[in-house]
Amino acid sequence: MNFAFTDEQLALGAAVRDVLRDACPPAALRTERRPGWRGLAELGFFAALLPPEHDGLGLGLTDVLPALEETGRACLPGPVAETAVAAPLLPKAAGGELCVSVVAPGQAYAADADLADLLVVLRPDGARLVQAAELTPRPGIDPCRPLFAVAYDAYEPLEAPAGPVLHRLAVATAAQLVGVAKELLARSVAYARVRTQFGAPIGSFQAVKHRLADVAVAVEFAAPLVWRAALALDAGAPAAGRDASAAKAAAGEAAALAAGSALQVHGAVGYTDELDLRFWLARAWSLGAAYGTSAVHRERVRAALLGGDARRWP
Amino acid sequence: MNFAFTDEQLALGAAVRDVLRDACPPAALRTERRPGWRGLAELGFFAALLPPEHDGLGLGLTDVLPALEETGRACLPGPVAETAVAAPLLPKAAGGELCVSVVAPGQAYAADADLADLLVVLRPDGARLVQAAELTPRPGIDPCRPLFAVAYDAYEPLEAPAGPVLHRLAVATAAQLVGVAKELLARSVAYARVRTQFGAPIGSFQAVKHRLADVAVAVEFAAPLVWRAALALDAGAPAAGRDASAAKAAAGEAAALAAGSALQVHGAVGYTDELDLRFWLARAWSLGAAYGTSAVHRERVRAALLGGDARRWP
Amino acid sequence: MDLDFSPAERDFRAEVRDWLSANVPDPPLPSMDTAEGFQAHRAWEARLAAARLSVVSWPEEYGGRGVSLIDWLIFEEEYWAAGAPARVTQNGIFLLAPCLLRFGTPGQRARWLPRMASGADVWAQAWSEPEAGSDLAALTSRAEPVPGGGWRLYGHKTWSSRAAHATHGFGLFRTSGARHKGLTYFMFPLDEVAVRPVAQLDGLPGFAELHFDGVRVEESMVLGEAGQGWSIAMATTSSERGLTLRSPGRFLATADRLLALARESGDPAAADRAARCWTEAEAYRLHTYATARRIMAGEAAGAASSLGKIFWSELDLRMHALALELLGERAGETPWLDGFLFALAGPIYAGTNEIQRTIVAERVLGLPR
Amino acid sequence: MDLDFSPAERDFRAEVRDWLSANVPDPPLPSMDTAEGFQAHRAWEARLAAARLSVVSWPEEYGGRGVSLIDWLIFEEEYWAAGAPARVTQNGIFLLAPCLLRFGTPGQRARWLPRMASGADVWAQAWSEPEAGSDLAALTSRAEPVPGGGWRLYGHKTWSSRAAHATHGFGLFRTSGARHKGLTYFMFPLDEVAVRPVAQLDGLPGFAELHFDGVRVEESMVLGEAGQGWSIAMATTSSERGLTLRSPGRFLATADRLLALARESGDPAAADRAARCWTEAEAYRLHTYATARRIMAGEAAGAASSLGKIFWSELDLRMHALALELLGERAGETPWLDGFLFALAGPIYAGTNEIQRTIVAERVLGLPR
Repeated sequence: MNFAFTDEQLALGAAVRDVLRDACPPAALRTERRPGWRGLAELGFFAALLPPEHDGLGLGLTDVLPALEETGRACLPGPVAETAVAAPLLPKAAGGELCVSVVAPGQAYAADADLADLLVVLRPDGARLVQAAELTPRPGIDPCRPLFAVAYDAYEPLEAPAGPVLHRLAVATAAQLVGVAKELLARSVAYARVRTQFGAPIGSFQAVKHRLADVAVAVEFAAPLVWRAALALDAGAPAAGRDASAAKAAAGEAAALAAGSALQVHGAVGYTDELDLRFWLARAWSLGAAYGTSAVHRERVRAALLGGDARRWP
Repeated sequence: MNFAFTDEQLALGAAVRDVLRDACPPAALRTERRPGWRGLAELGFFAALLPPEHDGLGLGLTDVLPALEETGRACLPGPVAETAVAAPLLPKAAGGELCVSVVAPGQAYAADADLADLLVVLRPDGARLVQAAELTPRPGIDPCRPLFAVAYDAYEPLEAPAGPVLHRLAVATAAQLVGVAKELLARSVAYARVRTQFGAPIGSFQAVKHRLADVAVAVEFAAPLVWRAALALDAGAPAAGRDASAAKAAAGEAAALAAGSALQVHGAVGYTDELDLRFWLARAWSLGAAYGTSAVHRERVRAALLGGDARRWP
Repeated sequence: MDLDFSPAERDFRAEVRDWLSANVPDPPLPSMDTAEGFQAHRAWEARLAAARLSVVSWPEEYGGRGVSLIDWLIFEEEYWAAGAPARVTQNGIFLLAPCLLRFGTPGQRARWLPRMASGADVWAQAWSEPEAGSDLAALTSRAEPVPGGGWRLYGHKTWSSRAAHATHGFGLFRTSGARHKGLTYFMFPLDEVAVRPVAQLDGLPGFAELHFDGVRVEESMVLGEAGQGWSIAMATTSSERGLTLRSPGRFLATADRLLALARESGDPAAADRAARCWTEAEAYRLHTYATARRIMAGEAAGAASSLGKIFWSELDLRMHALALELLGERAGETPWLDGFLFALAGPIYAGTNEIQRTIVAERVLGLPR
Repeated sequence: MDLDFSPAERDFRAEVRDWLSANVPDPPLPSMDTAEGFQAHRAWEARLAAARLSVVSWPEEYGGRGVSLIDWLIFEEEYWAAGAPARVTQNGIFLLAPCLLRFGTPGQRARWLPRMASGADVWAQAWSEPEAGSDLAALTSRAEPVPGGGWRLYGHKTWSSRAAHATHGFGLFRTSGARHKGLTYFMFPLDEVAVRPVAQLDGLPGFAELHFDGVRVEESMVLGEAGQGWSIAMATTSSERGLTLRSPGRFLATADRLLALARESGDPAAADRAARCWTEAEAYRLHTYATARRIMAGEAAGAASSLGKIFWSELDLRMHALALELLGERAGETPWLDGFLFALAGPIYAGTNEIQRTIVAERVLGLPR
């Protein structure tokens, strides 16, 4: 029992952070679609989940959690989790090299599909690989994560069952949401230290302090659910799907709380294009909706627990 | 449209307040079972809902709302709402003269049944009048509102259908809960003004201010739901049962919030027999559970609204 | 105590409902923060005004019908239930007009109110400055008297809603050093002000920055007297927080739509949240009937209006957040996404909810400062 | 990162589970706040101690097994899952003992720890005074040195849990005027202290007032040095807020019972609330595994333990409030009512949650004082 990231896991996260600090500064969010992707590919990040014999790092989902969290902190655009998680599904050469977007069951649209070389379509009866599709832009909340309706004729069936892929995508997205929430909190704290009203920094007022403390609590206790879900998926634990839903719901709610609080602390300026804050706000909401909103995942947890599956893992 | 109490309605409330200020001070809660009842009977309060030809005041439930709220503010013990609401059901001479306790459907116990001259048992198939019953004390949360299991052999069927009586009892209890919540808030404010920590009255700290402001908001917006429910019941409006449930749930939650906040503001002392506060805390919880908890009433509102009855009255 | 509408009130409701059902634009107008949408909304205001429905509670001489607050609430219920357009004139009719009616000269009222009622003039508010948000009295924009009459305005206002397209603005400017008593309430045409539109979360310029570099205004553009600005503005924000800015009708309509969405979803926990919101919208409606009655009886709304501001703004946000949870990635195809972005600002504008809670605690409950 | 229990950890869990299933009293013991229940709980502690299960993480010489924090968490999970009695020794073993182990002399440890482990001594905490609750450093109870050695204690402590029946107490007394540095940590026998039991909401004396009128204590009853009391007590409250006072096992057991209750009720909205609570209890368990690992690696829990205090105390209250809503007037026949009354105190004791949020904001997040 060592429920703490190893040095290697942390080192991958730190390497991703270093790449993104240089290659994905906030200014890049206004001009680029995939800043930093080249650097992450060079680190092997997108092939991390591939086995070594397929030129991958042979890692589990757990191993890349700190790295995924860093992509959330940096607000890295593009189908990051999709490309990393889908890699093991793809034909040998494609995994880790090609950009992938995903259409999930019950999800109408594929994010960043216009950037994707391949689409993975998850259906209850299995996964499909789509090479060419007609894309129709659909309105969304996140300017850096555009949505597309997808129509296609030809597809290749994939052997992987759709369920586990979807759970892994939900948990990978939850890890990003933890990073988004932490960055929103950090930006709120930074602003509250310098913004002065009534002759004092607003961060010295109890109402602001306690609101941000609540965000800290929410993030602090969402993260271990995400880590556990990844371990459970990697281990094929019995209630891993339920635990994945618990993780996605908690991370989505923590990020939504962090976003609402960030906006409230910043006031009207947080609402505008003047500050970079809006990118993280939009990401909290767009990833919160991706692969099932918190309401959807809460319902799944409830159905499992009420149905009698209240087993704890470990 | 004049959604404000009339002078007469307010005057009855003021008369009740005057009686209880003298006859039901907090000290009486430690020693007496029915302080102030004689004075209220002399005002005609317990016969308020009886028609004049039965020596009553001929009033509607709406007319006695301010008076019921005052009984909550004073934490008046005894089956107050039960006796007032049940009066019109009873044989002519009994209404307004005799003390009544009620067993509601789905409710296991009768409150204050040992004080009651008569028991009204509400069952889905109709109401019953019970003159003699075997009572077994059951543990409860409110020392001034003891609970009893009831067993009886003989009963007299009453003509009144059980449903409307139950709705009226729920709304009368909700009006008391508004009074309990207001008194809890007033006591919290009074304590926060004088209790000093860190060199300042704790009521000067934003955390305490905002918590009590939240209580004020909850009470302020629960009360009109209670008033509307009483008017709807008096008018026989179509969704009156749903509106009664909305009122009971909102008043119960407002009182629970007021109780939790009062305890938090008072700290450990609020938890003890040293302060009178505990009487109002217990009453908030006991009346919150009476005639359906907030969860039960929320479920009824939800069932009605989801079932399609989203009519607004007026 | 009763909740009975009079025959006249029922007739009025029927008239409003009929007119709206025949006139509400379908499809909905484009966003008022686009140039095209702004003109379309202005044209809608003119149609409303032609039916004498744009400002029903104002005196007839200014374009209203002189009806009671209860009638106004009825109008609002019908307006939002019909899915009618958002009011591009709202800053003027709900914030400035109450002050003009109370503190304006007869000349000011005659000059500005009818044009406001018809949408001929569209007013933007200009309260905040970069360093004066919640702490409004810290503002530094100033007005200097011009020999011979009139003033020149200097300074920098921000988060000015509607200013990107509006014709006029109103706000406070400093005419002496005293923190509160040095402020004066000015109206001004926007054509000489440097307006820099500011994009909001939805990419549209719902805000603007206003830069005043000696903008000349006539003496008649001062509302009340020099130095009275703070007290007039507080009367405004009191009405802003009170009845006029966010009538219950808006939230009733939202609650009905939310209930339909929750019913569709089949998720009972979501249904529970929706049913709570629906009940709370009812509570706000009923509470407002009671408040309207008190105001009609001559009482002031006062600090208690802060209770309402807290309640409706957080209800509105909860409703839209739930809708987004139910819609997922389809939210952008519905009006709920724009509604959510708008609702997010509710706890911030018109005095943040932190300020409101402090007002409730100190002025309603009597807790120490 | 892993969540795998070692074979030794699994064996330990099995041993604890087996012992408890054979030994947990049925029916449950009477309340420890009655004289009869107090003795019954003390006897239970002696049985636990005889099985070397009362203080598993302590060194063997004092009655423990010297096992790791992870093993202690396993013990706690099994203990609460088995429905075993509340710990009448908890103020001693969870608050005083960590200080004795860290700051006590070898003589103090040898004298007090084994008797604490076996329930021979039962310790009451004596922090608060009527005018010093959240503001603990404002306390005025004092100790005066006695010529020739030892001290006399004067003053008035209150809200002292367990003191109605306990044998000993511990708390801070002022030995000089300096606000924090004038405080000294004393242990004392309760037999010469005037103890006035104070009834709680349930009518039982869960609290007592302690009046000290020159109570004589030996020099060896000072923990650490004179003037060190504040820093020692803060180490205590840090462990109180951290791992040791409220281990996850307690909340896991509550969450399981709540889930069963919600399942019975058939109310899907209640089921949603229960499922959230169950998940949050899991989150607290997992979070604690991570914290335990950090502490085992030599890191201090520090201000981050305030995050945990806020989380578990509000979760516990939410769980019990929901149970009461589901049980209605039947709550009094179940352990949920007593549990609710106890849970109500969670956001108050061991530093109110207002204090904890301020600690998180200032010391974890770095917001200005």
